[in-house]
Amino acid sequence: MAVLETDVAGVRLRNPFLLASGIWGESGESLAGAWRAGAGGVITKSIGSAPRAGYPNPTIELLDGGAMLNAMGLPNPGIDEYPAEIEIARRAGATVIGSVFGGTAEEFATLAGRIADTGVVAVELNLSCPHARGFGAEVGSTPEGVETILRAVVGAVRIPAIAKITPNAADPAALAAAAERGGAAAVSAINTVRALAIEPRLRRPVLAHGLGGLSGPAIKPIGLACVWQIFERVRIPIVGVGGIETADDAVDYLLAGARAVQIGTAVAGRGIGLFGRLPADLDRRLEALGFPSVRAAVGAAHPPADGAPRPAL
Amino acid sequence: MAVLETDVAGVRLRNPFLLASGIWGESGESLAGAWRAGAGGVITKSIGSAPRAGYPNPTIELLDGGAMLNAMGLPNPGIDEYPAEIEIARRAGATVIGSVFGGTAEEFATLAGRIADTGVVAVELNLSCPHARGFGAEVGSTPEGVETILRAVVGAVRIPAIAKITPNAADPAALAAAAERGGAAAVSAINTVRALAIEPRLRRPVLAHGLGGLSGPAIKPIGLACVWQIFERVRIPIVGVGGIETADDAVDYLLAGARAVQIGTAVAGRGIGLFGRLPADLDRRLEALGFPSVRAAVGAAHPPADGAPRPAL
Amino acid sequence: MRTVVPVVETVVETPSTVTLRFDYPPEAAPGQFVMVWLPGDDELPMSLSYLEGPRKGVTIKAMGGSTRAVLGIAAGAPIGVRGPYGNRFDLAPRRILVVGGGSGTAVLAPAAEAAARGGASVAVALGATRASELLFRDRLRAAGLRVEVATDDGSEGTPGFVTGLVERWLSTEPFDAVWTCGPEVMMAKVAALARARGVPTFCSVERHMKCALGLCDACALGPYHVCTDGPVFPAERLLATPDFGRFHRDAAGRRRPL
Amino acid sequence: MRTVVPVVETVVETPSTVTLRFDYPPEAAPGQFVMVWLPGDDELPMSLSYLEGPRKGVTIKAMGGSTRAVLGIAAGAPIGVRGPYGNRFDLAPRRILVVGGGSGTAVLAPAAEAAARGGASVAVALGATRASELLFRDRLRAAGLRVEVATDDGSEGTPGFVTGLVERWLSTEPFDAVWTCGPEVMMAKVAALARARGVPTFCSVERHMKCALGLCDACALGPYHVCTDGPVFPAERLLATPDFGRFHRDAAGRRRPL
Ligand SMILES: Cc1cc2nc3c(=O)[nH]c(=O)nc-3n(C[C@H](O)[C@H](O)[C@H](O)COP(=O)(O)OP(=O)(O)OC[C@H]3O[C@@H](n4cnc5c(N)ncnc54)[C@H](O)[C@@H]3O)c2cc1C
Ligand SMILES: Cc1cc2nc3c(=O)[nH]c(=O)nc-3n(C[C@H](O)[C@H](O)[C@H](O)COP(=O)(O)OP(=O)(O)OC[C@H]3O[C@@H](n4cnc5c(N)ncnc54)[C@H](O)[C@@H]3O)c2cc1C
Ligand SMILES: Cc1cc2nc3c(=O)[nH]c(=O)nc-3n(C[C@H](O)[C@H](O)[C@H](O)COP(=O)(O)O)c2cc1C
Ligand SMILES: Cc1cc2nc3c(=O)[nH]c(=O)nc-3n(C[C@H](O)[C@H](O)[C@H](O)COP(=O)(O)O)c2cc1C
Ligand code: FES
Ligand code: FES
Repeated sequence: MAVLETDVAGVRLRNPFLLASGIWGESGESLAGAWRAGAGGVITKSIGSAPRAGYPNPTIELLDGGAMLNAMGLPNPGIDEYPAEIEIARRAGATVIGSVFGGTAEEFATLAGRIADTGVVAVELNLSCPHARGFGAEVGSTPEGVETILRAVVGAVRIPAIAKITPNAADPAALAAAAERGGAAAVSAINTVRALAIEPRLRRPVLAHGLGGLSGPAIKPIGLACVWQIFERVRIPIVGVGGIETADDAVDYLLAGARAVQIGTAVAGRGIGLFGRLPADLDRRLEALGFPSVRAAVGAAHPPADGAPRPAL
Repeated sequence: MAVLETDVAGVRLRNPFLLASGIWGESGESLAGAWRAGAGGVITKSIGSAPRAGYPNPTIELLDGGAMLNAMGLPNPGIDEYPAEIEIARRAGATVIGSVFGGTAEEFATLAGRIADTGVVAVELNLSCPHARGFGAEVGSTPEGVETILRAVVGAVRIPAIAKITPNAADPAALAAAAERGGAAAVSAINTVRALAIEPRLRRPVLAHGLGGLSGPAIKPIGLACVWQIFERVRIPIVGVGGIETADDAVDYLLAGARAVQIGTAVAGRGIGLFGRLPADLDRRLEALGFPSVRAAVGAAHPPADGAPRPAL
Repeated sequence: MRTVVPVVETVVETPSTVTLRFDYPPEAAPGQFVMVWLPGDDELPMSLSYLEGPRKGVTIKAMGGSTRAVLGIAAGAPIGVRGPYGNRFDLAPRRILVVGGGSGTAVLAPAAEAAARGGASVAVALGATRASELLFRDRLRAAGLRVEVATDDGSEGTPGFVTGLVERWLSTEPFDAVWTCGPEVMMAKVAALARARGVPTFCSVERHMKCALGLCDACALGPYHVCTDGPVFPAERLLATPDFGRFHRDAAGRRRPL
Repeated sequence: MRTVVPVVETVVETPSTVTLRFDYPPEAAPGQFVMVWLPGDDELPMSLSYLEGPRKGVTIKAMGGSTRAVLGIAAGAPIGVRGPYGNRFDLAPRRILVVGGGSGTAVLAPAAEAAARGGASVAVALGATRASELLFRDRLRAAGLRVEVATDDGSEGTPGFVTGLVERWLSTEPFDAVWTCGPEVMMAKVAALARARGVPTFCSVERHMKCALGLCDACALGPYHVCTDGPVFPAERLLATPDFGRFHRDAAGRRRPL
């Protein structure tokens, strides 16, 4: 039996599979459901200062090959009402990480403080939503912006801050390094990749917002590259996310440098029961590959520091 | 019969399907073969100042869903020997666009001049290869870099310059705008998307170089987003590239704003005969959608400038 | 993964309700819904009111902006369709009481017809504010079903809520199941009446929907997602949630009184 | 899309040639090749020298750095395999002359065996620098084929090039086809001899390979891509190119004399 327990930003996780932000994340009952299904932890929908309805439908499009395109537009109940949902999830015993998004460093700090008050174990900062005007990647695409936001948040809360990095950047690892300088306890990568689908018969984009974010299997190689580059650049733990559907996918992320992973889109195709199956699958895979634990696999695909030959097969 | 003839950067193309750089592009016979198969034009492998063997194998990996990962490392015969290959393609009657890559604006200008001397109709500047140290996206990821290179090239050659834009940037459209300011006659988008594949049993990346570039169907929505954003930002023509396998894919790019398209990875799965089939397929699709010509479809998915309702179905 | 099709026919069912017919071949079962994209406007969940064969139909009641716009749609207009999604009515019961309120009858009509075709004895209680708003009364009668109606203003059938009709029917005849769709307060009332007689009730419920794929959480109802776990639920499950008949979630995900 | 498997057995065939056996179930035909990844080193095209059933084999001659490293590979070492790629020898001819030079016999051996199993009469002319470098002589004899050898140094069989052997055979016996793999100058010579007798020749040729998918152009040979159009070509097609027997392309794509 491989040890599946891991930790990120000082938070112990019973297994490395976290529910990604934006999936089953608006209601406390759903967060609790993902936890009961077996998730190692659950991340809330990204919460803002005020309630937001998000963009009009269509907000989501399934593409070929299991890829998904979405521009939800950060719908959320707002920080005033949302703590009641977190409370439901926490009462179910869930390890809850609160996700927030803001337009300025101050707004991030305020939101982080408010969500910290609910008893979440960590706060994830959405610096990376590719389709919300004035938020997400718009404020998280420069190292300076990221560092400033992290400093403000870290100064405001005592729980660890996790910076969620965008892949839509020339050098995502530089953004992670900036987050580390700003005091982030961990980074997660990646958010969705900027993308578009067209409906030629209607001569318009499919999504009401036009541009959206790509998720699902198609982006796994992109997420892996980001995690790989970030691992070579920072010392804080990395949470891998993007296209993970199976334990094999998770292993790839661990080997690239992630200490835990998040599952988003796969919940649509495989159901929430996926969280119940993944830990056992991962156990088997790690054993077969000769890793005694999740932690032993982290970063194992990088060249050994001492130049030693790689154990294999 | 829809009019398939189009033009990019003042170059007339018998149909909008160009052979993308790096595919069938090292030998003149292959370029000629793509032309004979029916391509509207052929783009050479990116040529540098000196011969390069590229990275060791594995340089390519097929992923699920028809996606491909490569890090060839810009192998090429070098600008001294390559003109003989172009000559073979030109003698076969092909419309040849020469692609070059350099590490500095001066090198780009010199290479562009040398390749212009071979009689190519235009030069495409590879500002976007995601995995070559010191080249490609490393010099093409900032607007300043792109503008400087374009100015140098445009000052050095009389044939039109096409800037090939990277998707690995916070704002690819800003790079296109910089190219336009620098005097580019057109832009092409996109090059491959930075990505990675891991072989867990060997505890290492699959490609010898580690990081590579993703191509094929998986990146089509990413390419469409870039073309869409670039169309809203520049007035010069756009050549769409990324994941195009069918006439339907090409139509999406046209509607997003491209005047011509390039085909790369699809040649592996569907054979060079694809270039013979695509024009007829496109003709049928354009007719069915009510477009009299390729040109009429360009940008048609963008909101009409006059606020007129969109014709549909 | 969505199909754009022209509306081939529009049928004005009531002053506020219109049916759009279109060709969409995927097989669908009674109870299921599709996401209907009105280009440039919105994409909305709509039950299939016609689901046999390729010519499907949805029957839309003008509520807010988007559904009101539907009243103006002409044949030939393109719409986007994806689905069908969701679960179905179990057609096994032999004696079924169908209780429709307002546009809820849209989902019940094809289910009632299918059950009757399968040999079940089906009684339909229809409710509406007034006679002109009674949906599918003639369609269901033409299918050979027993149909009784109630109108709030007494302009046809029993005056008052449809629940009166249901109470009477339940007390005079044996049923194996009640199927209902309409305002949740009505459905809760119907379920309570049926439970008192030991008859299981199945409700088709509505929640705000975005993805219809069980992902975005917009349609959360207690521990369920209406888009994938529903829309048809046994009433006991719904009554065990704190929300049924009391709260829904708005587009922002806020819990709001119904 | 590549499989990592352990080498289950290594067989030293000649002082400079070693066979690696491994389990790789995909079906393969005589003439086809796989891309063999030696982790941390290189990935190289290698003909399948054993292709019946799941236990495949490749037989590698030490040329440069990577193939030399193969001599040191022990059972249990992991290799990556993808393929099989390329076309195959047409097994229809009834009287076949097989002409192998050096490691070229690797691809010819399973083809010759398959043809013989199919009832063809197969004669094999093997050439090598010296007796110890003769590849698969015993294997082919054990399969019941007629095998004659030529060595440059005369240490076994006819002294001199294998082409002498071929000339003699062609002038004394009727053949429907010649199959050959080895140095291109040798193959060109063999093809010329066979043409003089009206016998069609099929050559398995090598070019630098990277993708093996018909994409990167590394293996361009005239209008052909060896990875997808070949590696087996009718000799006339090859002789019609300016390159066969004269030029190849190096890893940079430069045309260089062979
Ligand atoms: C499974 C299901 C099946 C349905 N079947 C039918 C049907 O057959 N016929 C019919 O007339 N209606 C049906 N509805 C209800 C219908 O989707 C809403 O009435 C419609 O979306 C209102 O649109 P609007 O823009 O006019 O409303 P608005 O003016 O925006 O609001 C009016 C009401 O509609 C709700 N609404 C708005 N958008 C949505 C949405 N995306 N999803 C769900 N509710 C929304 C609002 O919450 C509000 O309660 C169904 C709903 C669901 C969930
Ligand atoms: C279809 C095909 C089947 C082959 N089958 C066999 C076989 O069964 N047994 C065998 O011993 N050899 C075979 N070869 C040749 C073998 O691939 C090369 O000899 C080997 O790659 C040399 O590797 P190296 O690193 O030792 O050589 P290097 O020291 O790099 O160079 C030695 C020679 O090998 C060539 N070479 C190097 N890399 C490649 C490459 N990626 N693709 C092709 N040639 C290369 C060089 O051009 C040079 O001519 C085959 C080649 C092809 C194309
Ligand atoms: C419908 C949807 C909504 C999302 N909402 C959020 C969000 O609110 N905040 C956030 O940080 N990421 C959000 N994401 C991004 C995911 O958390 C995740 O980073 C991304 O989808 C890649 O992972 P996946 O391929 O497993 O889905 C959303 C993704 C989807 C598909
Ligand atoms: C094997 C391979 C080699 C490539 N080499 C080059 C190159 O030399 N120069 C360049 O500008 N783009 C190169 N590209 C990128 C393609 O031209 C194209 O931009 C990209 O593959 C996306 O298109 P596709 O999905 O149709 O392949 C290469 C792509 C592949 C797959
Ligand atoms: S509509 Fe998204 S979960 Fe149901
Ligand atoms: S090896 Fe790439 S085209 Fe043949």
